[in-house]
Amino acid sequence: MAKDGPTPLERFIHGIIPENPVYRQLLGMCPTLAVTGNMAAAMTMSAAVLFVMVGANVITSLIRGLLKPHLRILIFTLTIATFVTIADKFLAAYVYQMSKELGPYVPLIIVNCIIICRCEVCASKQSLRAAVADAVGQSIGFALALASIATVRELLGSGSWFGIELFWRKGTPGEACRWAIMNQPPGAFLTLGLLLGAAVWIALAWNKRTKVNI
Amino acid sequence: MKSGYLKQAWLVLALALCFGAALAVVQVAWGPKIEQNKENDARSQIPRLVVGAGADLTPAGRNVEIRDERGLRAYRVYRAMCAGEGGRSVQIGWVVKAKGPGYADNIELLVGLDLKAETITGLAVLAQNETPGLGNAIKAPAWRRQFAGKAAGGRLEAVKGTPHADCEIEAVSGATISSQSVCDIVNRAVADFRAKLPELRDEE
Amino acid sequence: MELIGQLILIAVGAAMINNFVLHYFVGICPFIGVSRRVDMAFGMGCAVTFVVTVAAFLSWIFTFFLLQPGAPLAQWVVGLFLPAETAAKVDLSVLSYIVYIFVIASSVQFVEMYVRKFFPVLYKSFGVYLPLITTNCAILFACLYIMKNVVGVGPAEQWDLARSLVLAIFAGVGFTIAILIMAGIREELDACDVPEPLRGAGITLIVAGILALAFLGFTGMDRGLAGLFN
Amino acid sequence: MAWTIIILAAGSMLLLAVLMACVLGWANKTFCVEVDPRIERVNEALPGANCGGCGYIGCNEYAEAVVAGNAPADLCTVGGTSCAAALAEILGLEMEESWPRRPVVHCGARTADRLQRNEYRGEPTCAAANIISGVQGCVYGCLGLGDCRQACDFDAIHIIDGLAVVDYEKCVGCGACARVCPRNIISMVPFKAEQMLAVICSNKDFAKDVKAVCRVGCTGCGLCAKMSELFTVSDNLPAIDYDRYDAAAFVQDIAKAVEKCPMKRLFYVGKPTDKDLAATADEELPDAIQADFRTTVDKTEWHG
Amino acid sequence: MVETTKDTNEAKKPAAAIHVAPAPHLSSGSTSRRMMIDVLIALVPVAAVSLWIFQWYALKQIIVCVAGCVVAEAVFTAMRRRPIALGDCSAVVTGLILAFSMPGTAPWWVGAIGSAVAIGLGKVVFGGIGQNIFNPAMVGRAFVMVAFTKFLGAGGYVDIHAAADAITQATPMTAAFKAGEGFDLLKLLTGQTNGSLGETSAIACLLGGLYLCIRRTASWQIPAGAILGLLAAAGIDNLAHPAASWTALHHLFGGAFMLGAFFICTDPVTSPLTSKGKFIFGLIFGLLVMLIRLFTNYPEGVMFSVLLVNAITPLLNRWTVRKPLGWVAEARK
Amino acid sequence: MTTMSDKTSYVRGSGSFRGGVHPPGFKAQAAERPIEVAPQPQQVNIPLLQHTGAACEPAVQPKQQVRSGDVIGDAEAFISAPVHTPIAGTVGRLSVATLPNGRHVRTVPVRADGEQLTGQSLWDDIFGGDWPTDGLEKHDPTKIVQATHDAGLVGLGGAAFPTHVKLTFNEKKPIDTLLVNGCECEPYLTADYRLMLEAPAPIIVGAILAAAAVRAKRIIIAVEDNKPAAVEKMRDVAGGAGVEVAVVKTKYPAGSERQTIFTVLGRKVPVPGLPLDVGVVVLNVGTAAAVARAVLRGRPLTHRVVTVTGPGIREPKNLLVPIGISYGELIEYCGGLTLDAARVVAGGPMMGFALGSFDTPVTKGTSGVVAMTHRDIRRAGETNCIRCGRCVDACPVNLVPTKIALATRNADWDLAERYYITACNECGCCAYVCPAGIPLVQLIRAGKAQMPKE
Ligand SMILES: Cc1cc2nc3c(=O)[nH]c(=O)nc-3n(C[C@@H](O)[C@H](O)[C@H](O)COP(=O)(O)O)c2cc1C
Ligand SMILES: Cc1cc2nc3c(=O)[nH]c(=O)nc-3n(C[C@H](O)[C@H](O)[C@H](O)COP(=O)(O)O)c2cc1C
Ligand SMILES: Cc1cc2nc3c(=O)[nH]c(=O)nc-3n(C[C@H](O)[C@H](O)[C@H](O)COP(=O)(O)O)c2cc1C
Ligand SMILES: Cc1cc2nc3c(=O)[nH]c(=O)nc-3n(C[C@H](O)[C@H](O)[C@H](O)CO)c2cc1C
Ligand code: SF4
Ligand code: SF4
Ligand code: SF4
Ligand code: SF4
Ligand code: FES
Repeated sequence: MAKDGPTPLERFIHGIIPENPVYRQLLGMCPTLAVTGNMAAAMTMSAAVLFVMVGANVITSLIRGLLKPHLRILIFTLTIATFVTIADKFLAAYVYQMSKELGPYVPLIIVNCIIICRCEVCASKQSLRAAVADAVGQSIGFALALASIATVRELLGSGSWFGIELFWRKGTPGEACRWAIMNQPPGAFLTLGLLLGAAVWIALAWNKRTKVNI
Repeated sequence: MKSGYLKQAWLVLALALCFGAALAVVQVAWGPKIEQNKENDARSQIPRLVVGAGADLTPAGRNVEIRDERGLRAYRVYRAMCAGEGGRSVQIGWVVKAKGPGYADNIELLVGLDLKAETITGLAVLAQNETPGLGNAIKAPAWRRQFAGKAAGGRLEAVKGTPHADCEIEAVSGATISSQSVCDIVNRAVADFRAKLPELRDEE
Repeated sequence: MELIGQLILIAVGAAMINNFVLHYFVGICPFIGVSRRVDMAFGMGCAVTFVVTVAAFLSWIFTFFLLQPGAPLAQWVVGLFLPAETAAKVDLSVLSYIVYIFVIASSVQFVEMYVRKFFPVLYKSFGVYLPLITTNCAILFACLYIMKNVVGVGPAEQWDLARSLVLAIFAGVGFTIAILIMAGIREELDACDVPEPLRGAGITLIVAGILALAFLGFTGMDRGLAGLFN
Repeated sequence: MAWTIIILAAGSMLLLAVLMACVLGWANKTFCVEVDPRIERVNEALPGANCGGCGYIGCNEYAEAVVAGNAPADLCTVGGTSCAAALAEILGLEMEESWPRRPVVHCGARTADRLQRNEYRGEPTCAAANIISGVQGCVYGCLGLGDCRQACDFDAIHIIDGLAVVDYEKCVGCGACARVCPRNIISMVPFKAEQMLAVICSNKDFAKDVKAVCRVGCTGCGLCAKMSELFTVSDNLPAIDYDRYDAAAFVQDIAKAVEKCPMKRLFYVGKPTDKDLAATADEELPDAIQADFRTTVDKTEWHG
Repeated sequence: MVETTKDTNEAKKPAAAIHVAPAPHLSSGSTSRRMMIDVLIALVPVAAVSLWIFQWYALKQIIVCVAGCVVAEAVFTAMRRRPIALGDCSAVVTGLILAFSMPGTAPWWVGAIGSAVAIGLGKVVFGGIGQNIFNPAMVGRAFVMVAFTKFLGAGGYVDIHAAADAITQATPMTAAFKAGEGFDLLKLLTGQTNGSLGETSAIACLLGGLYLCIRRTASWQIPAGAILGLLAAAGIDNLAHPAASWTALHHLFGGAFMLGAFFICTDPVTSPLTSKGKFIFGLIFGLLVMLIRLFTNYPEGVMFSVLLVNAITPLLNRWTVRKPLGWVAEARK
Repeated sequence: MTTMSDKTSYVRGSGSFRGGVHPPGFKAQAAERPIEVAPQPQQVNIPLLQHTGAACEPAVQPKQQVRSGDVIGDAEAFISAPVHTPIAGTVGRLSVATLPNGRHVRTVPVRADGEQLTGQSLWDDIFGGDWPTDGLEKHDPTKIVQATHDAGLVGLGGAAFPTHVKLTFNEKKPIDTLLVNGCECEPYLTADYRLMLEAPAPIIVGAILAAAAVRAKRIIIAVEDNKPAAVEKMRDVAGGAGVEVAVVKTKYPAGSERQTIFTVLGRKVPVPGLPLDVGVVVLNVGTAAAVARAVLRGRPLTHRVVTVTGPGIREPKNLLVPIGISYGELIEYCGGLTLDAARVVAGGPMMGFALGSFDTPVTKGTSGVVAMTHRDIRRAGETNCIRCGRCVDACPVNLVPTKIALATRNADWDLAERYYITACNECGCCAYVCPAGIPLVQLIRAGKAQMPKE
């Protein structure tokens, strides 16, 4: 810890690939599995996470001098819960259909480990700038991960992307070729499992080539 | 002693206060809009549920409750109102909210009926959790449209392939169970409602 | 009889058909993290069952008396100052998330300290997991599930405390079953030549996928069984 | 109306917070369990590799043992001296000077040097082959099946032509290889210099029996002991007294012993010198990394 | 002296090199490969009935699935840079079982995807033969069943215009549960009904199954437990509904139960190690099949039950370990 | 004690045990070959450690002259046994040998020199002549024990545990039954069988003496039912002496003492524990005969019966051989190896050890030499365990060998112990049946050796 920490820019970049919250840190798996049935839901979720993460990191960073060790987790959760409620109500007020689809998974952001983890690891120790950069980086990493999973699931499961039907259209005989499993829990687990494997494989290959530990 | 704990936790207290207030503000600001959304969502179904456009739903004075050997069944009932002559709104039909088991989970429906509850005027699916790609096709307007115009007295039946009789509904292919479930829910709700219709009429 | 039927519906639904982990995807973190050894998994399962029950109990109380629109307690307080009509419309449900998380966190911490002090043996076997799950989605999800069935539903369908507790306990049982099975499998996999990149979380997720596939076999069983009682 | 809700909401939250703060604060006092805070600090000072090199199950276990006074502070080889110093500081201990320990394989026979070898059909590990007689004539020497290579987490020991060879550049001295070798021919030697003299044979038999099984084995002739008092021969095998070892002070004795040894069993081992490096500069390094077919070592950590 | 002993040593050695190895120096001669071939032999009657009833529908499905599994095995193991061991024939067994669990009407690509999933997700990700937790064929079938319900649901089994007679009727299980019809037991035994390719004839399954048990390739405890469990549950159901036309025997011989109990549950890899565990495994399987048949939306529960009991197999293994002969627990301390 | 000829009336146990395997016996090859006295070797190498326990210290100097039966190595420790030279001759310089079981021990070479007992006279000295059965009970127990100790007697059944230790009376653990183990369940081996046929008297006499030493009231000789001739013979001889004969079902490892005791008496020897704990002492038939010789004739253990057999041997034989002779000489005497011989095993094929060098000396524990061809040792190429559970069914002590073996491979000692690795008696049944060709016993043995000791 004595060393100079990474710069805000590095933090931003780290969050996206090298320390991707889903693929590298295995954080926040629940929403990752639950809302990646289609791209629209996944992206809405990512936006909500971005909002909550930035909000919570900002507040935590601001009050970091006042934190008491044994109460800090409580304070993080309270802060996060507040922002989540705001996000939830916002969705309900302005994108009602999506809010209905995401259902309880928006409030579950409260207990999403990514956010607590970032508050704990970064925001409670860093300046505002670093905290914001970190939050945005991590959120983009999260969004990328969700997007990759949702793309696979939506393409195979419905032949569409962001709801735009590309193949296996409704009403054609090809509709029977849709992989309905992708819209269901097993599909979510299997897709994430395989993509995770692929991500680790790439990371291993990368490590071997560059001989650098990420 | 106690104040010691409180002093330690002053930040928590302060934040609790602020957050409570902030959330209340959110509620005050967006609450009505959210309510509106919910209402609109339910209402957006109505024109298709009842004959005639521009109808509006008003909750009936009372709900229908039926208790028999199968237990207590409760339906929320709405009156479908339409602007009639002279700006007076007149009732043009009924809407019954019904719930029952589907393939995977409960299915929640709105069933539209004409004023005398003799004909089904339409059907809407409020909530369902059927298999995507199979059972959830019961949401499709084209499929639901089959119900419009069916006699409310008969027993609807989901069949595979083209329906022959009047009381038959073509099942969603690969999801006969879901389709039959919808029929069953409608059948029961309509029957229960018709049994209580005189009482509701009396209220007016 | 009818109540039993309903409780069975809820119980079987929560434990098997709509298993929290395999159907709703909640509690994945402990499911992946603490499923390496069967004994640890069992400890975790017990801890989750316990906490989810406590949380359900408290959250039902709070929701019913304080948070739901027109909750008695809120109504009474406001009624002290304002006319009854206004009071009847009071809706604090916006606070529900923050209240739940607050209540869960505090009560779990309390229980943890209590157990640690007075039942050190118990603490050693499963108490250590308690703090890990305060902020776990399964717990909050159970609260939200209960809230969904308390707030904004007609009186005939509104859940009472019994139903909430049954849901919670069986959700915990379902979690325990799932994590026990997973731990058994992972102990077995320790000796298997799983591809390097899939070791750990990857293979766990794939096994979870196949388990979810197997659990689909229970679809509709809740009603089938409840039918025995009606 | 709006204000009512705001005040009510804020009020309820405050009340709740006060209630919880009091209950938890009280509980914290009443149910307090004493834990030695030093354990926490020791834990933080340890590298957390959980490699078991210290002989305990994991870092945490070691931390408890250190604090309880059951273990010395310098057992962690991964953390090295800085870690030991940190622990000593936390515990208020005095540190003795300690040398880094590195493994030495006391066998020098390549495949062709070993006699009376038979084809072996069984589990290809040293531990398993060690309980079978007749795999090779010498019952002391390296079996070359690479249990030590498997055990090394740092890819620092390899089997080259049937013999385990330590890569001192990579070795961190964790001792895993020494613990796992079923023939106990790896010893952890205090490296007082970059390169240390070592006896590269373990055969304790009589000269004639050694010659029957090995082309290069030490015959226990005792010439080295005659050259320098650093060497003592017992059981037909010399040993070096590393407590007194000092390459500079004994430089001539050592040179003589090395020269006289008829079987040439005295070697300097350790990091290659610049000269060695220059000599082998254009040789390709063997690619020793091989797929691990058997174990699933699950390294996932829980983050929730 | 050293030299002379060496010489005599060499002299006594026969031409072939003497080698050393651990005891025992004898072996029973059974091999994994031989076990797989036994299964193939036992499946001959099932295949014969299947080809007789479903004609080229069966042929097509068998070719697609077996070829699919063999190719998948080769490709995936090659991707893992492991030796490709097609010689053990386990991929062929998986392909056959998969084919026998599918309807003849399913398009060829469903079989192909099923095979790829069976071998890929069911076997190779766990490390290949012997290491999988779930029955590969059932993983493959479950995947395609959930993915392409249209072709594998009850509707998928019926094709009015099919060339094979059996395919034009509803499957017995569907008929029983949808319409409450009874069924001629004899037909269930001989197999002149619609259904998955390998499930129709109970006799063929029994024949092959007994061969497996006699050869000790399959453990008799599993089918015994399964039949007991199923009959117990079905018997209770019979007592509760004495009028029902679908009796316990129908449950026993109908659907895929026989195929499942004798060929699928007995997969050594995914069943418990101990005999007690095997019996309990079978028992739970039988009970689960009935639970699913009676109380869920599915007419048949063999596939799901197999996957579910596979999942608890490691726990069964753990819980059925016996104490060694004469073990004294206290003496350990 | 009365003699009973009805098998069931005295077999208290089930006559069999759970688990075990049925390897083909292959005994026909050597079963009908009477015991021959092996020719006098030029030199013997006498290992100073041939038993379980502490090694001996050499008691002779190089160039010293010794007579047949002289002490070569002294045993100081209690669990140890002295060694004697089987031939007269000159002592050479100390050397070493690696025994087939992996022990690396010092050996004392003795070069033949002077007058020797050979052929029939040797046989007469060891097994022949009269063996009086009267008054044996009156022998002083401590004298019997002392005689067995001085004779360097160790178990000839394989484990080579010093016999005097077994026979020492222990107040706390009284012995009620002496079990003489004539099962010889290993395939190929026929040494015990031949001994029972050709020298039944010393076996019975030795058994009665041993029983007197431990004050056991019952003496039972257990024989597998695939050796009817031996059963008959033993019944004939035992009848008059009050010794019972129990016929047990042929199954490997019926001769393993835990299994034998369970089979015959229905008692379970505790693990960890010894037959002593259930009031039984088990002696191999050869050991019993050696007890008789030691006590009545005061002769040390210098020779034993060894079966040299197997498809890789040209002329299978049962030989009475001097201890310390090299395996190579025995094989030579039996016509040498055939061309397709691929492995030579010291002991039986199930538990024996492959020989690495033919110079290795025969020890007191060597019961046979089996030369096997490529065809005999063929086994399944190793694949992954297919979890078939056959090893579990085969294990006579109820273990789960596959789990233990895999735990050993992964160096997971906790797991290995949870599956009771220490209870394994290394019989090899599991590896025998494994269709995946996994060297289960070797892994288990290696695991026991590697396990961190508390
Ligand atoms: C994964 C899966 C999901 C299913 N989902 C539904 C569903 O949502 N609705 C339904 O009615 N049947 C569903 N089924 C069951 C049907 O496919 C079942 O076989 C049913 O009887 C369909 O009959 P049909 O082909 O005659 O319409 C599902 C089956 C599976 C395997
Ligand atoms: C080995 C095997 C396992 C099967 N498992 C199931 C199963 O678990 N669930 C199922 O619905 N059908 C299963 N089937 C297919 C059914 O036995 C049968 O064809 C059924 O009547 C079709 O049911 P459906 O309407 O659900 O598709 C299986 C078939 C075989 C050969
Ligand atoms: C697997 C196994 C098989 C054995 N088979 C025999 C046998 O066939 N005959 C025999 O005398 N001893 C056999 N033994 C040795 C006996 O357990 C026991 O040690 C011996 O009979 C004791 O007699 P001893 O001390 O005279 O050798 C076997 C041991 C084991 C572990
Ligand atoms: C008796 C027996 C039954 C088998 N049943 C199946 C089966 O149902 N499905 C399958 O994929 N493989 C089966 N196999 C083959 C093999 O065990 C399987 O492919 C392994 O699971 C691969 O590791 C069976 C093998 C045997 C010996
Ligand atoms: S040093 Fe030891 S462990 Fe390493 S290969 Fe040689 S014998 Fe095996
Ligand atoms: S060679 Fe490897 S295992 Fe041995 S001490 Fe060095 S780092 Fe440790
Ligand atoms: S060797 Fe051990 S594990 Fe194997 S069968 Fe014999 S006793 Fe059981
Ligand atoms: S016999 Fe072999 S393949 Fe079968 S379970 Fe045992 S170790 Fe595995
Ligand atoms: S994100 Fe659900 S438990 Fe962690």
